[in-house]
Order: sequence, then C-alpha cells, then structure tokens
Amino acid sequence: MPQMNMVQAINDALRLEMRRNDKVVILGEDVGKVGGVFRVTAGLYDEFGEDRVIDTPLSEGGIIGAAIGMALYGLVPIPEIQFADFIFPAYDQIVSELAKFRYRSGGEYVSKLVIRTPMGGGIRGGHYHSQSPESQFIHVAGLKVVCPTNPYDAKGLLLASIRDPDPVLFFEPKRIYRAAKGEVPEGDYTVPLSQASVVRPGKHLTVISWGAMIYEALDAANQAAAKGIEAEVIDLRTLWPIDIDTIVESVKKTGRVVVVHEAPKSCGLGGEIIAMINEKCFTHLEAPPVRVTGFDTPFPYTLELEYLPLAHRILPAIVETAAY
Amino acid sequence: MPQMNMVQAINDALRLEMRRNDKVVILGEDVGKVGGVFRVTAGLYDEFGEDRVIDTPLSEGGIIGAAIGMALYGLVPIPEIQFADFIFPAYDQIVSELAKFRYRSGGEYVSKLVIRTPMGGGIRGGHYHSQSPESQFIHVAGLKVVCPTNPYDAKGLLLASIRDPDPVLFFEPKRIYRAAKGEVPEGDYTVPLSQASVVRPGKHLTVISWGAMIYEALDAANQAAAKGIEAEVIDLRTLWPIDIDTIVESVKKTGRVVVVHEAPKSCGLGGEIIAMINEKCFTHLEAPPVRVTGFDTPFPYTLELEYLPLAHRILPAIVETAAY
Amino acid sequence: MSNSVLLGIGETKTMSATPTTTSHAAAESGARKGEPPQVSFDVFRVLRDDGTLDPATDPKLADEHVVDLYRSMVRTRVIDERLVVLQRQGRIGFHIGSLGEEATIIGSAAAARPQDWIFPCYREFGALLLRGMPLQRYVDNMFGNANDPVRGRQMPDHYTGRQYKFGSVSSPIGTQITQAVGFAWAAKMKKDDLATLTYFGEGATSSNEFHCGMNFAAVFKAPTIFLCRNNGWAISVPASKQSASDTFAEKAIAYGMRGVRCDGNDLFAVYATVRDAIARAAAGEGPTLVELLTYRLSGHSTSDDPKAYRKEQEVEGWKLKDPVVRMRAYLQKKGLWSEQKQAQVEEETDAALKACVKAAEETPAPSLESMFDDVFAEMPWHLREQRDELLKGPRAKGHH
Amino acid sequence: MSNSVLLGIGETKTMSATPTTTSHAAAESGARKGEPPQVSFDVFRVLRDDGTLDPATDPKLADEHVVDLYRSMVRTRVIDERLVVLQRQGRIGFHIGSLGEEATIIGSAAAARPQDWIFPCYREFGALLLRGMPLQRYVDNMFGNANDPVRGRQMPDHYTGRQYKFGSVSSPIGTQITQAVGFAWAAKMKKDDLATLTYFGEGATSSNEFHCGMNFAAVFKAPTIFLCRNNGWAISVPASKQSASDTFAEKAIAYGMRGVRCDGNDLFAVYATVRDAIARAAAGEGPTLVELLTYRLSGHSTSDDPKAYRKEQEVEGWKLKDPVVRMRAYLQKKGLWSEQKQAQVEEETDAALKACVKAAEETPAPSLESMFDDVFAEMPWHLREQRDELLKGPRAKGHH
Ligand SMILES: Cc1ncc(C[n+]2csc(CCOP(=O)(O)OP(=O)(O)O)c2C)c(N)n1
Ligand SMILES: Cc1ncc(C[n+]2csc(CCOP(=O)(O)OP(=O)(O)O)c2C)c(N)n1
Ligand SMILES: [Mg+2]
Ligand SMILES: [Mg+2]
Repeated sequence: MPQMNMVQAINDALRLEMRRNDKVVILGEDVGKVGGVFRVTAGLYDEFGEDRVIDTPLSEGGIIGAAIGMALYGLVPIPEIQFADFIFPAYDQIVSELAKFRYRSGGEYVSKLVIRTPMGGGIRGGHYHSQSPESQFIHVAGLKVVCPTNPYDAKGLLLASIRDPDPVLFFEPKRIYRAAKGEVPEGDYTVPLSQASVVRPGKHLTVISWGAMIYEALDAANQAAAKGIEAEVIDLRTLWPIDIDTIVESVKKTGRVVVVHEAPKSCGLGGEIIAMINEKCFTHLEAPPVRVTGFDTPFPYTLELEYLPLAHRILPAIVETAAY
Repeated sequence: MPQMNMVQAINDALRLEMRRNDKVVILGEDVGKVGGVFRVTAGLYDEFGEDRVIDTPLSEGGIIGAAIGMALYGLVPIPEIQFADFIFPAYDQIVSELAKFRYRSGGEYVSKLVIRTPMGGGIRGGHYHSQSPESQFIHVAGLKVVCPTNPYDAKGLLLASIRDPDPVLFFEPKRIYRAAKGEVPEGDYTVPLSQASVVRPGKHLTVISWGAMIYEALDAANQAAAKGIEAEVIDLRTLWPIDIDTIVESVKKTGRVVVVHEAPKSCGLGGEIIAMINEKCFTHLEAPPVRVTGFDTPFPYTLELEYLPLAHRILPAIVETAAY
Repeated sequence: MSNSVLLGIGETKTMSATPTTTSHAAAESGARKGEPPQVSFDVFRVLRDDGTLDPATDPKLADEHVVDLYRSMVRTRVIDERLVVLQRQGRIGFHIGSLGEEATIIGSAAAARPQDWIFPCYREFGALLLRGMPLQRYVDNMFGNANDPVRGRQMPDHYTGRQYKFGSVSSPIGTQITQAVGFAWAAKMKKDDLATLTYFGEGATSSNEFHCGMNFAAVFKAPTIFLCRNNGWAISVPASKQSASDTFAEKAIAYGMRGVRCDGNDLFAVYATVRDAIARAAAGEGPTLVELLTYRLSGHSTSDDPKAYRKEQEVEGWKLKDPVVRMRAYLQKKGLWSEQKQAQVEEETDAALKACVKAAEETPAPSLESMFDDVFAEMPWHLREQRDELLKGPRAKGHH
Repeated sequence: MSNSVLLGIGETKTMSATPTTTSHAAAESGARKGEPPQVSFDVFRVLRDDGTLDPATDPKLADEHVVDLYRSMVRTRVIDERLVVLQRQGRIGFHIGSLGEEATIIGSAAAARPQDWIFPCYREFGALLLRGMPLQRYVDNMFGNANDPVRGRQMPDHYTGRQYKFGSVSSPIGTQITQAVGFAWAAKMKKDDLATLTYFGEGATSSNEFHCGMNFAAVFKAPTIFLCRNNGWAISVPASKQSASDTFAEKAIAYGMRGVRCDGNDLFAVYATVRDAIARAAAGEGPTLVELLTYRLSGHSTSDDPKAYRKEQEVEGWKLKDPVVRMRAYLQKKGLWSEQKQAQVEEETDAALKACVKAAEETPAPSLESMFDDVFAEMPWHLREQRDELLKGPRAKGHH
C-alpha cells in the first residue's frame, strides 16, 4: 500500500471519485491551474479540465450559492473554501439554504454537496487562518460535519461524504496536512460516516477529540500511561451526527471524561458532548467532565502554541480527572 | 409609572439615549419613516431626522459594515436587523470584524455598537422569521449578548448595552413584544449587564431560561408548585458573558437543573450551561441536568407550538427531574 | 434611482458599454473575450397607450395564446384579492401577492420554454399555476396542511414545484439568484439546452447574492435571465433610495452583462424581452439582466400598511398603468374579450378557489412525526429520540 | 476583463453614463438626484514614456516633494526585498508586500490630506510609514513581539496605526471597504471635513463587501475614495477571470458613482487622480472608484510561487513599466537624482531596517497574560479563569 500524507490522500479520493462519477465538479479560489494553496487539488485541472476543476472569482458567497444551484441540478459539487475562516461570506447560503433545502421543500429538492475547507491552527496563521468553526454549523439542523485525522480516514471519509445523500462540511486539519502520514489503499473504499474510532483503548478515562488534536491527546495519553493511567482516546471522525454509542459505551466503562478541541470553549462542541453525556450516562460519571480547548479569545499569532490544547495541557487534565 | 409593552419600552430607551447622546444613530431596513416592521423605532425619524434614523438599502452586510465604520469614527450606531434570521448576510462582519476589533488592533480600535434584532418563534413565521441564533454569536469571542424578557428590563438593559464599552447583540423576543406589559420608570435607569435575575425563588430545582420562554418556565413552575415542587426560575437576561454566580448558587441549593431555550438543542447555549455546571458544581448535582429546547430541525410553521419548549413540555421535565 | 417621469413617457436614449480596452495582462495579448455588453436605457414597449401593439416590437403571439395569458393574469389577481380577505378573516396567516405586477410574472413565465427552470422570489404563484401546479396544492400551501407540498413547514407562499421546474421559495432575499446561476451553469456544462429565470425585486439588487450571482453568471456565461421586478418599493424603502444609479438595468455594465429595461406592465413587452433573452442565452451569448418597470399596487404583504409611507396619489398614478386593465382594453378593442368573459373567468376562479379552500380547511395539519422527516435523508439517532420524546409527551394547547 | 494591450498604449475612448431617465415613482416627479455618474475608460496618465510629464495633467508637485515621495517608494521596495529574505531565513513567518505597486500606494497616500483616514488592505505598509509610523513598530509587527502594536496577536503585515489615521489590517478580503464607507459617512453627518481612502485588489471587487460598500457610499454620498489596485492577479486567478466587465472602473456605473482609470505605475497620475477625487468628495460630490492599473511583480505573498500559474514573459513586460524605475528615470532626467543618492537611500534603509530587526529579535514575545486582554474592555470571569489556569499550568514546547 502506498504511503501518503493527508493532502495526497484527499487528492487521491477526489481523483478517484471524479473518474468514477462525471457529476463531480470542484470549484473555488485557486483550485484549478495552481491546484489550491495547499495543493490539495493538484493535477486535477490537468486531468479533468477547466469545466470540472473551476477557478472562481473571489467570492465565497458565489462559490457556495452557485454550488447549491449545481447540486439542485444534479451535479455533486465539491466547493473548496480556501480557509475555514473565510467561510462566513457564504454562511447565509449554508445555514439558510443548503441546510434547509430538503426540509423546506418537503423533500422535493436536495442540495447535495461537500464543502472542503482547511481548519485549525498550527501553521502560524493568526486570527484568520486558524479557526475551527464546527459548532457554528452543527447547531444548524441539516448539515453533516466530518473531520479526518489520518490519510486512511481522510480518503475513506471523503469518499463516503461525497456519496452520502446529505450536504457535508469536510474540515481538513491543516496542521497535519503533511505531518500525518500512513498507508492508504489504492482504489475505492469508504469509511462510514457517524462512526467514531477508538484510537487507543483504556479503562480509566475517556478522551474525546478530533482533528489535529487527536495526536496531542494520544501523546498525553501515552505520557499518562507512564503514570499508570490508561486513557481511552476516541477520534470522533464525524462530528455530526455524532456517534453517541461509542462515547456512551466508553464513559460507562471509565466514568471519567476529558474533551479536547481547538475551537473556543464556550458553545463549542465540547460543551454539547458533556451535556449529552449527562443525559445518557450521568450515573456512571465518577468525576466532572473536563474540557481542554482553545480559549475564548480570537486565535493569537505569536502565542499559538499556548492557545492550542496541546499535550502539555491535556496531560494535567487527564491526571487530575483520573485522580478525582 | 407608565405601563408599557416591550416595543414601547425599547422605543423609550432609544429615544431617551438619542436625546442624551447625539452620537447615537439608528440604521436599518424600514426603521425610518415607517418606524420598523414591528414599530420599535416609531416616531424617532420624526424627532431626530433622517441623518440619525436611517432607512438603508436592503443589505445587512452594508448595514453592519457601515455601522462598524461609524463606530470606529466614534458614533454609537444601533443597527436594526429586521429579523434575527436575516443577520447571516452580515455574519462575516460580525464575527470576523466587530468581535475582534479591540483585540486585533491591540486595543487601538473599538467598534462599539448595539445590534438590535427580533428573535424567536411564536408569530407563525416559519423557518425564517422564528430563529434564535444566540449560540452562533456566543461561541465567537468578543461579543456580548443580551435578551430581555419584560419591559422594565428591556429599557434598562438596552440603555446599559448602549453605554457598555463592548459590542452587544440585543435580541428582542418578538413573541412577547406586545404581550409582555409592565411598569416602566420614566427617564433614565439601567439594568446591569451580566446579572441574571431570579424571577421565582424555589428550593427543589433550578430552571434556567431567557426570552419568551421565561413565561413558559414560570407557568410550568407554577403548575409544579401545585404538585409540591418549588422550582427556582432564573432569567439570564444577559446571555454572554453569563452570570455564572447566580446559576451556581442556585444549583448548589437545588442540585437539579432544567435549561429551557427555543434554539435547537445541539450546540445551543443550554449545552454550554450544563457543561459549566458540571465544571463548577458537579458534586452538588442530584439529578442529570435536562434540556427542554427547540428540536434539531428547521423551525416549522404549522407545528410551531409543538416545536417550541412551552410549559406543557417543561412541566414533565421539572416533575421528572425533581423526582429523580 | 431618480424619480422623474411617468413610466411610458417616451424615453429614447440608449447606451451601450463599448469602451476600448486597456488591460494589463500585457504578455497575454488577444482580442476581447466576447461582445461588449449592451445596456439599453430605452424602456422596451409593445402595447401602446392607444391600446394597439407597436408593429416594430410586437412578438406576434397568436390571439388564443394572448387570451389565455390574460386569463392567467385575471386568475392571479382574483386569487390575490381573495387570499387577502382570507387573511383578514384569520383563516390563513399571511399572503404576499403580485397585485399590479401580473404582467411581469405571467409574461416572463409564458416566454420560458418548457425546459427552462424558474427560481422564484415570493410573488410568483401565478407562474407556478401557469406551469401546471394544481390550485389545490397552492391553497394547501397557504394553509400549511398535510397536503401542502412543503408539509406545513414554511409560511404561506413558500411553495415549491419541482415537477413544474419551479424552485423552492425561501424568505432570505436574493438567495435564489446565485442558485439559479449555478443551476444554469451546470446545465451548460452538461450541454443541456435550458435556461433559468430568476425573479427578485429591485431591493434585492442591494443583496450580496445579486452581486455574486451576476458576476458568476457573466464570468461563466451561465444561461440565466435575471428578472428584476422594479415595483418601486422594498417594503417602505423607495427604489430611489435603494441605489444611486439611474436605472437598475445599468447594473449589468458592472458585470459585463447585457442589460435591458422593459415596461413591466406590458405583457407583450415582457414576453418579447424574456423570449429574446432566453434565445440569446441558449445561443451561448450569456445572461441578461432585465429590469421590469412595474408597481406594487398593494401593501408589501398582508402584514404591511403602505399608507404609512407612500402617497395615495402615487398609487393612483400607477393604477392608470394597471397591466390587467391595459390588456383587457387591448383585447376588447380587438374583439377578443367581453364583459361576459371577464365575469366568467372571475367567477370560475372564485368558485375553484372556494372549493380548494374548503378542502384545505378540512385537511388536517401535518403529522407530528413529519416534523422530524427530511432534515436528513435518513433520520439520525438524536432526531429519533427527539421525535419519540415529543410523541409520548403532552400536546400543546392550540395544537393543530 | 479582456487582456488586450499593454498598459500605456494610447487609450482614448471615454464613456459617461448619462442616460435619460425613466422612473416609476410616478407621482413624485422631480429632477435627477444629482449629477450623472461619470466613468472614464481613458487611462489617466501624467508621466510619459519619454520620462517627461504631460503638462495637461501634471499635478505640479514641488520637486522636493517628488524626491521625497520617490525616496518613500525606494524605501518601501528595499524593505519589501529584505523582508522576503528574512522570511526565507525563517526569521519572520510571512510577508505580503507591494513590489511593483509602490506608486499606487505612495501616490495615493501622499495625496490624502492630513485629516483623511486610510482603510488598508494588506499591501500598504508604505502608506503607514509615510504617515509617520516608526519603522521599528512596523518591524515589531513583523515579529509579533511585545512591542508590536497589535501585541503579537495577528500575522505579520496585519498592522494598525490609529494615531496615523490608519486602520487595522485584517485578512478577510474586502471587510475594510464597508467600514471605510461608514467612517466617512459618520464624519459627513458630523460635518467634519474628512475623506476615507480604502485600498483593495481587483479580486476584492467580487466580494460582498465591495458591493455593499459601493452601494452605501453612493446612496449616502459618503466621502470615500475606493482605490482598486488592479495588479492583474488574485493569487493565481487572473483579472480576466475575476469579472467579465472590460474594466474595473466601470463597475462604478452600477452604483451611480464616479469611476476613473489611472496608470497605477505613474506616481503623478495616482497623486492627481486621488487628490481630485478627495477634493470632489470634500465638496459633497460623493465618492469615486479609482482603478489603478498596476502589476504584482512578486508572488502573492511569501507563501506563493507565481511560476506555477503565470509566464515569466508577462512579468518581464511589466518590469518595463516598473514604477520605481520610471520615477527614477524622470528624476535623473531632471537632474534631481543620482546614482549616489540612490545608493544612499538604499543603504540607509537597509541599515535602519537591520537595526530594527535586531531590536525586534531581542524583544520578548508578548506576555501570556496579554493573550486574554482586549477581548472585552473589562475581563469577564470566564477569561480570568482561563488565564489563571493557563498561567499555573506548564508551558508549551517552543513557547516564545
Ligand atoms: C436578507 C433579508 N433581509 C430582509 C428581509 C425582509 N424583507 C422581506 S421582503 C423585503 C423587501 C424586498 O423588496 P424588493 O426586493 O424590492 O422585492 P418586492 O417585495 O418589492 O417584490 C424585505 C426587506 C428578508 N426577507 N431577507
Ligand atoms: C474572504 C476571503 N477569501 C479568501 C481569502 C484568501 N485570499 C487572500 S488574498 C487573496 C487574493 C486577493 O486578490 P486581490 O483582491 O486582487 O488583491 P491582491 O492580493 O492582488 O492585492 C485571496 C483569495 C481571504 N483572505 N479572504
Ligand atoms: Mg420592490
Ligand atoms: Mg490583485
């Protein structure tokens, strides 16, 4: 099996699906000739031509609005938003239109598309090239939200997202675009949506995370293991609809929870997960669930490594929660 | 003291502050000559003229973008968004610019303004005239979020919001625009931000809510009282920064929590409140905290009374939580 | 927009944006990408004040066809008036109609070919009925009952009609515009011969969506016809305060798009203009922005009282240009219409509507369960839970 | 936009949007609201190819002033080149500069009156330095250290300079445009005599913000000068794919605004155009859209390699129009400049920059606590808690 990084695996998935299905088109800023600012769409313009890999004007609203129209027609557009931070000019189309099309038309119309966008910190991008806006989409009924953490999942989840009947936001953790490497099967396979993955089994405590922070959670869990604490680490993979069963099963076993995410704490997905755990398995909780997250400030430049919930901040949370 | 409804009280606050401070200007769609589609700005155009009560083109992005510029200049704009559902074309300016101005300029620039907008269901407005998007703003660091529930608070909170140094989103629960009536002092007074109000004391259980649902919570609490359950009802008034002390104090006393809000459940403020309660007073919890909220669907038209978390849905939650 | 003269007082000057070009991608020489955009500030007219057609512009429709379209206009108007009454009686919650704008809607929808798709704003129920939607389904939508095509989920007049190649109405202003562009562009990619028509008011030209949609359509030559119903008002804001440009048609220049102005109260003019624009689009000549000069004779919707912001005098002026009255005068002059026919179509419409209303009122509300369908293709666990919880709990007071 | 001829090859045709008007608020008669917008497709030039000034358009600047502005252009360029090296060395994280666009920035900022405010895009550090910001503070911003005016919170080149009447850079394209309009509009309300200048690239004309800002400025006659640096590229997307219009200036027509085109590599032309636009705005004649024809000689930023999408040949063509080279030729011809002076200003700038870099590198990172300041005027409980938790915990590896 070939070794790939995340960028290559996503590129591979796009190429595969574009060959398989001529309804798939890519559009966005700089996605064509130059293959995207992170080179995720590299080579696709050459293979599929400018009608299927489309450089657009600088307008996220236009990209998503037009993509919704294309999808109503029956194409499967995969618009790219250059950075998740720049998705907001298209927010109205996403939350008012894309999310509600099937519902508001009584099932007559479906706007099936996959919005790909790099998210998260770790590339010294400051306020506007680092954000993780997942909860701003999860709160809106009708959207699926996916976030892969390794090349295998990236390819399989993207293929599953493209073939899923609902609109999907596919957030790509850019901090690990090149750093996360692994074996990726050639050819077709999917990783099912809404199934979390237990990336490290453990019995003392459950760490729930996604995206680039999974590696930090694992790092912290390994350090905790040296202290005799066996943390189970859950990679959500699909953020919404969330795999509640895997979470509940783990928490019932461990009774202790740490949720880790890059986004600011308040009204992030972490709070939602804790509320759900309260609803589902309150009596199993042996310690207060804890969050290790980005702070409730804009994303800083110089101090980004202090802002991010890296292993050095996760470890104390694990230790304290285990000892509670 | 004069009796007023919410619309009159807000109008009174606007008039008072515009007389007091010639930097205050109002802008929005239909706010001028006709006084707003809910008549909240009625009479202000006549008193203050078209330079201070400004009918704008149909562009929420223009309204908020220009208002931010006005505020940078030193005015105190009070833009109106006709319905909270239509705030999204301006979402980028609010979350990328307004929220971050002070921070990103190292304190050099402040964009102080108050966005007023009617929110919530209850007027048979369907998908797009009923939503409660507060959590989509609370998640973004740098914004204050206020939501009054009665005419006295509406006036006092609006005056406080206008004089507060930070940008404020002022959500007006339109279901009770005219239904909520009460005595409102003439002249100047403020209700401080970030102070919740215990609108019904009780010892068995804490109900936390805001906006139009406060009346439903009170209704349910009164019905519960007939069954011997004394619920304490907290009206948050300011949603962010939240008054954690009042919440924690109550939960420490009661050990039981029901949060009620109109917005969809997932990633709503309710989940955040439960997570905070877990962090602050986990050991005091005697029952799993419960949410009674809008469902995770778009806001429906015909079935809106079933969608809303009205008293008939709150009461069972109170009874079950109290009996847990 | 300046407010100077009554619509129809002869306007003659035209303008086409044909500047020479200075560019800067210096090394890439080459000719202009296409024809220069043409924008006409003439108001295109066919139906003259004397009730005859201008032979120079007459689209030459068969008499029967014209009579049929007139019937549609009358039906649209009768339905409009009756729905306002139903709203006043509290039997429906809301109505937003097309009083005075019937020619813009019927004329344009009639000009569309069967394969063309319509992306509506919210005043276009006349077009939906013209496309074949049964009146009953429209009325069910007004009542939000179990037979409503949108299952009672949206406000009245938020209809949908996929099988009639008619989009899904939503409230946010302008969002249909970019969607119409994407749809047409996709069809073009697939070499399918279809165009999209998208309707919006002049107020919507201020929206983000207008800008994005116009730009993408022009850059990618999407076969979309942008139908700007300039009805003078965006709720209480006059067209003159919406934009400082002299016309809405000239906004096309900014995008290198063709733009035209047309008497929107002249069914023949609307028909000819839209038919021509579609033909150009189909021939690969790209999109057109059509400014349809018309007037909203009623309030913005049943929630609005226009007396608060505009003068009766202005309304009276426009009543003289009422598109239904003008058509009727034309048909009567040609001997194609009579008092009797008029009474007949009005009565028939009224009767049909009454029957539909009765049926709609007798139809139950959508089921509680249906509230949780169609959020996703398959219902996820959290919605199943929420549904089951609702079903086992008590009903709201006033539950349908 | 079409790509036909080299900038500077005589362009003569002009166009002004002066149609007669048809309106429809019939009862409200009355004249046009103002003058018709004038849009010129001429490329306004002063500095001719032979290195002399066109006497017809010469803004008649004092020689010393011109020499000063040239020095600013050179300084800007030297700083740009040196910062790219620092980035390659890994000493700064990022740089986005103005190589080839110096005349657009220095010429326009120089034309602003002291009371006018600048709302920058991200290539305008030259304007900030011209306005008096000490070089050290700019360099501190490049390093994001404790002395950085934005306290290390934003990426390099996201500067701010309130005391220099210079706005706060943010990354999202176009957001400064509407803000500049609101600011100018507020000043006008308060009868303060000031204008705002806002910079953006031709790519930004596709943004929502351009549309909203242009429309509001024109409707409310806000004294804002819209400076569109048309540098040919939006990262890898050529201007020809950004819009189907022939020029960016003509986008003004859509808004009833004045629009002009100007050789952006001609400092005199930029100066005269902007001075004139400000004078008009100050006289209550409203805003102007200025298209400045220029070229981005470097990559989009240090993160970009333009070889992947454009031909060296195109770049070479534009190097012949290098604004710094053109100015220098002019000054040397007039005897106002020499090799020696050139060497001197380059060396001085280099030395000054080196010293600033040294100081910046020796300055510590912003304090941990500072990360929690300025979110709100007063720190709320949740931020105090988060701060205290961070302070008492361990530091990150690689912590500054
Ligand atoms: C984004 C958004 N903002 C505001 C509104 C409220 N609103 C509904 S219709 C309308 C006026 C529309 O005017 P115009 O575009 O001219 O269309 P018309 O109603 O005249 O046909 C407004 C402001 C809305 N529906 N969507
Ligand atoms: C809303 C938004 N979308 C995308 C980007 C990424 N981006 C940064 S600069 C740029 C191109 C800008 O081109 P132009 O406006 O011509 O300005 P120039 O860089 O050429 O000066 C893009 C796409 C962004 N910063 N903001
Ligand atoms: Mg209108
Ligand atoms: Mg550019």
